[in-house]
Amino acid sequence: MERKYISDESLKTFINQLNDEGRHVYAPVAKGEKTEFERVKSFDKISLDHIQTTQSIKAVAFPRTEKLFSYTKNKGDVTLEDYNPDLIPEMVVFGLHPCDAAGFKPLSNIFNWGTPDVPFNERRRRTTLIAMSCTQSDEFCFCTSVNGGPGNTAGSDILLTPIKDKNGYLVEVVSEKGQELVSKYAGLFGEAPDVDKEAYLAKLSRKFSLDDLRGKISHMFESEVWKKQSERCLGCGACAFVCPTCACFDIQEDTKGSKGNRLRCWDSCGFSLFTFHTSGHNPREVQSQRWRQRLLHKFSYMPERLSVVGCTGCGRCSRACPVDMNISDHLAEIADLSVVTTEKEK
Amino acid sequence: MNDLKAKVKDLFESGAINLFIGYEEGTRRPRPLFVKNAEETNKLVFDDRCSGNLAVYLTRKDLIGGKKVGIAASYYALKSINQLVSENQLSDEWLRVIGLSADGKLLEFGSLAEVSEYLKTASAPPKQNEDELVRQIEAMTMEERWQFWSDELSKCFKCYACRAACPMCYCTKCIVEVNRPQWIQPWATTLSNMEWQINRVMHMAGRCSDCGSCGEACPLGIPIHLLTHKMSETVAANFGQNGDDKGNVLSTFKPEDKENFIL
Amino acid sequence: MSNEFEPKIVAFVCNWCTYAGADLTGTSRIKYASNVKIVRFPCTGRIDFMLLLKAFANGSDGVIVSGCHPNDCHYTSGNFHARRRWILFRSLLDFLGIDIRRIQFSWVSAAEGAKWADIVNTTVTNIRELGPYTEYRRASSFLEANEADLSKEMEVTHE
Amino acid sequence: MDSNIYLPNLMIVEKITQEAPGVKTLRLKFKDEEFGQKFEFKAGQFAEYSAFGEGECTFCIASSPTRKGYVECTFREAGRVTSALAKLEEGDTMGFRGPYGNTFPIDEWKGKNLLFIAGGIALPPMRCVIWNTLDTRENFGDISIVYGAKSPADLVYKHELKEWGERPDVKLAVTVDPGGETPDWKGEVGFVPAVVEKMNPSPENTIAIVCGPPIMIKMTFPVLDKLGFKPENIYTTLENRMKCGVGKCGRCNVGEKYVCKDGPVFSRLELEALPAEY
Repeated sequence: MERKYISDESLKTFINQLNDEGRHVYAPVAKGEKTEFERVKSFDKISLDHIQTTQSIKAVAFPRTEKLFSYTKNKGDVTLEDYNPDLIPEMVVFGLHPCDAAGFKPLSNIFNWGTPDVPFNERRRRTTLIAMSCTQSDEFCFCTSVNGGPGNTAGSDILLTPIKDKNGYLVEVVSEKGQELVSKYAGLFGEAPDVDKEAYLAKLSRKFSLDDLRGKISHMFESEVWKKQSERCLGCGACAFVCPTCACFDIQEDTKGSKGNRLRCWDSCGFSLFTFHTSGHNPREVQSQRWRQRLLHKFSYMPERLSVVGCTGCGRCSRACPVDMNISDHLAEIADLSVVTTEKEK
Repeated sequence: MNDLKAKVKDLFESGAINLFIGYEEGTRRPRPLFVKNAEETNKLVFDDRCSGNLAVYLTRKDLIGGKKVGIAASYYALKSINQLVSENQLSDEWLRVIGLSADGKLLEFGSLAEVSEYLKTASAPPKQNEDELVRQIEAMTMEERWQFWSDELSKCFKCYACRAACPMCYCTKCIVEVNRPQWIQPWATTLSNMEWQINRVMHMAGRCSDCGSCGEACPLGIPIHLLTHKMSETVAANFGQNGDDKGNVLSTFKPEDKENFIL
Repeated sequence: MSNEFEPKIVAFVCNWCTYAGADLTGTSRIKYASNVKIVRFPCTGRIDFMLLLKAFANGSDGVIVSGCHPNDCHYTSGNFHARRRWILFRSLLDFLGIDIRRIQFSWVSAAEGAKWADIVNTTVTNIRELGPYTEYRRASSFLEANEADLSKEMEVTHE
Repeated sequence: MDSNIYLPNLMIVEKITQEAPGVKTLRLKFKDEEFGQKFEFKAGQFAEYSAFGEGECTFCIASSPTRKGYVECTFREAGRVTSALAKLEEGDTMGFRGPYGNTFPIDEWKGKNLLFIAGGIALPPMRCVIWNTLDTRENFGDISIVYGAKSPADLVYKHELKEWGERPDVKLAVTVDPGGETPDWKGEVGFVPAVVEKMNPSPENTIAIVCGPPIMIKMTFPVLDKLGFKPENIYTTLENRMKCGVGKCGRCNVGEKYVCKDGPVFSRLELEALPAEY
């Protein structure tokens, strides 16, 4: 991996030029008490000192509402218009943290399980990730417990680590996509400083052992812990919608007269009607079953079936939850269980 | 605080309840807690940091079905409880309510009727912030208001935390989930978000306790509680502070109701 | 006159009074603006507020809601209930910045053929002055445009 | 670019059969005839059917893969999409994506006896296998079918039941629920599990295929146990709510198994290993 340096001033030029080239640049922008990703046209609007945006940036590849194809009806006949990837702009996401960059792998594994998902892949292909290492964290962060870290390069195309005493950033060029950009603007980058990257990163102790957690959670379907943990859960979709790896979706019809679009929109396993059959039967009838699905999906089914953990430790779900369902606390509780008790055994 | 713990402990020990819904210390502020026995009561806290509206759990059959329930209720939770009683959702047979007065004293209610009596004289905690924001929005031109709410509601991703946090939203199938006809588009766009909020607020009209939990629950910080706050004001201005005793504002009427817009 | 804006107006009316009144307008050969499409309901109490919003989303520039005078409801109290609903609904829409000048409420009895013509003509004139209601429609057709709109929707706030 | 998995194939409704009150069979032909000729599927697989303007719906393919050139689906009018599909007329266009999911291991059943047990609207997924095996009759031993519905009117594929009943190489028992029989009803009266027990089929070299409402399946399994059927010789299909059909939308999983990818066909042995989440 190539290491370089970019100064504060050159970074500004770099991002502004990427915008001027016609790329859509998405970056964190502070709005009141919250920071959110939005399209920026000038570097000055970008927030560099927030801990975490409320929402992840998964929407660049998996928008909250997206057209899958269109149709026109003419009496009994129908003509279709396929998804058109040419409308997708070249996109750069700047200033996302390593936990967000890491989130694209689980997303990609879901969307490419068996069959490739064109809308996701075409968007992802046009997206370059210029991530920023974390120099601070809060009590909700737990990336180090799920194989991540404040300076983790996985998923990024370029990772910047702020080196305050050198008025710039350590640049790690992670992928070919990143290399292309760096080569194109070679003049803005200098020799990598001789620094210990770790020393500049946020310090996060592990909250639980992923191995312990995984060793237990896969055998806990019948455990009473789900009921206990989910009591206060209200059953909204906030956790799923802010999550960088949650990919559950609904397919819906947007129709007006004889024309229409088939849409895909975000959905959440926390909603009571998510699995509701037309017959009235519901395999996940109560909230504890839905909470179990959420955790098992991320920490048992996904590792088992897609070889990737469905969580990057960004802590967004815990911050967004109206009733403080703190996921790392709940996971730590499971990892620490000495005996897995089941309702059957009771 | 110790008053509450002792009181709830008594209720458990006397067999009056076998579940108590209260608050415990959470990550940054208190969060809901389900207490199952006398020992667990020492986790309880109850003070002005306790936000949200615990009455939301009283219609969750999977949590409280068949149990004798006690609940710690803020002023607004008391109002919600009172409304739920009038909608035949709660009963003295299984519910014991402990309130918190404005000056931080525990209120013990012997029955749900006492809650209703108490609310007749208790005054609502002031909502200066909300009042001020509502006045600001009212002072805008129509175009500015449209712009303001379009911008705010364009953010909404339809997680329905507003609905989930509301004690009055207890339908098993919400209007947004009805698809024949599909009144409200189920995906998130500015207009469908707005139509969702219009429906939510209309369905709350006269039932809403004005607790503001909807706005507080919104992960994106959209001030949707201003819509319900404004609606509560409109209801009070047109139909009286406590509505009619006859029932919900919209399920009753008075021949002398006044309006000035029907030709 | 030919290029003057002709508003599209939907009238939601009750079967027993206003619909009969509108019928009387016709049989009395009173001429009135032809911009109105009438949708008949059993009672004003049945007129869901979502119908008004759907009308705006689907191209209507104005809406008329009309039923029996107070105390004349075929079902005794449907119009009283409706009146309460409209008082609150109107206030909420106004607070959201939705143009309530485009919604005309009226009581028109079966005998008031002339009043119906009057209501329609007044409403058409008012809406003609206000122009087409594009704001609401535009918000309703976000996907009909293109990727630019989509990415705009994806952003958390608009520039 | 890969092809868009969400884009349906256009199908022409060629024939509509009213099977029972609220239940219809649509025979569909690919609008792209060349594609239709090449189209292949196997018994047990399902598809997503589109009513444009209303949405998509999941059913098993009800026709046999041995009958080329068309697919059939049978459904009950229940929700928004099925109601729209029921309104289609012959010659109308609808959408079809598939086939998805796994299949009944028919190749492994060569030389074995087959016992089909179905109830109500669950005969369609099984009809696919029944015709598949009847069309390759020489590969199998005895074929028995037990089918039940609430009343004679609710039986689907009435003409085919007659045809099967008349075949010397098929043993057929059709039953209606007690109280559902009409004066002219000549078949069995009783619930499906009881009729199976009465029939007393030998488990020897026999595969049982069970499709029906959950309660029927629940009551039939113990009967099969009693008769000596081993769990690995009993097959059924699971149904769960689905949107994508290809393992992405996140709804249909039962534990870590996805009904759309690992199913819909499960042996009872596999079913026993799954958590009770279906």
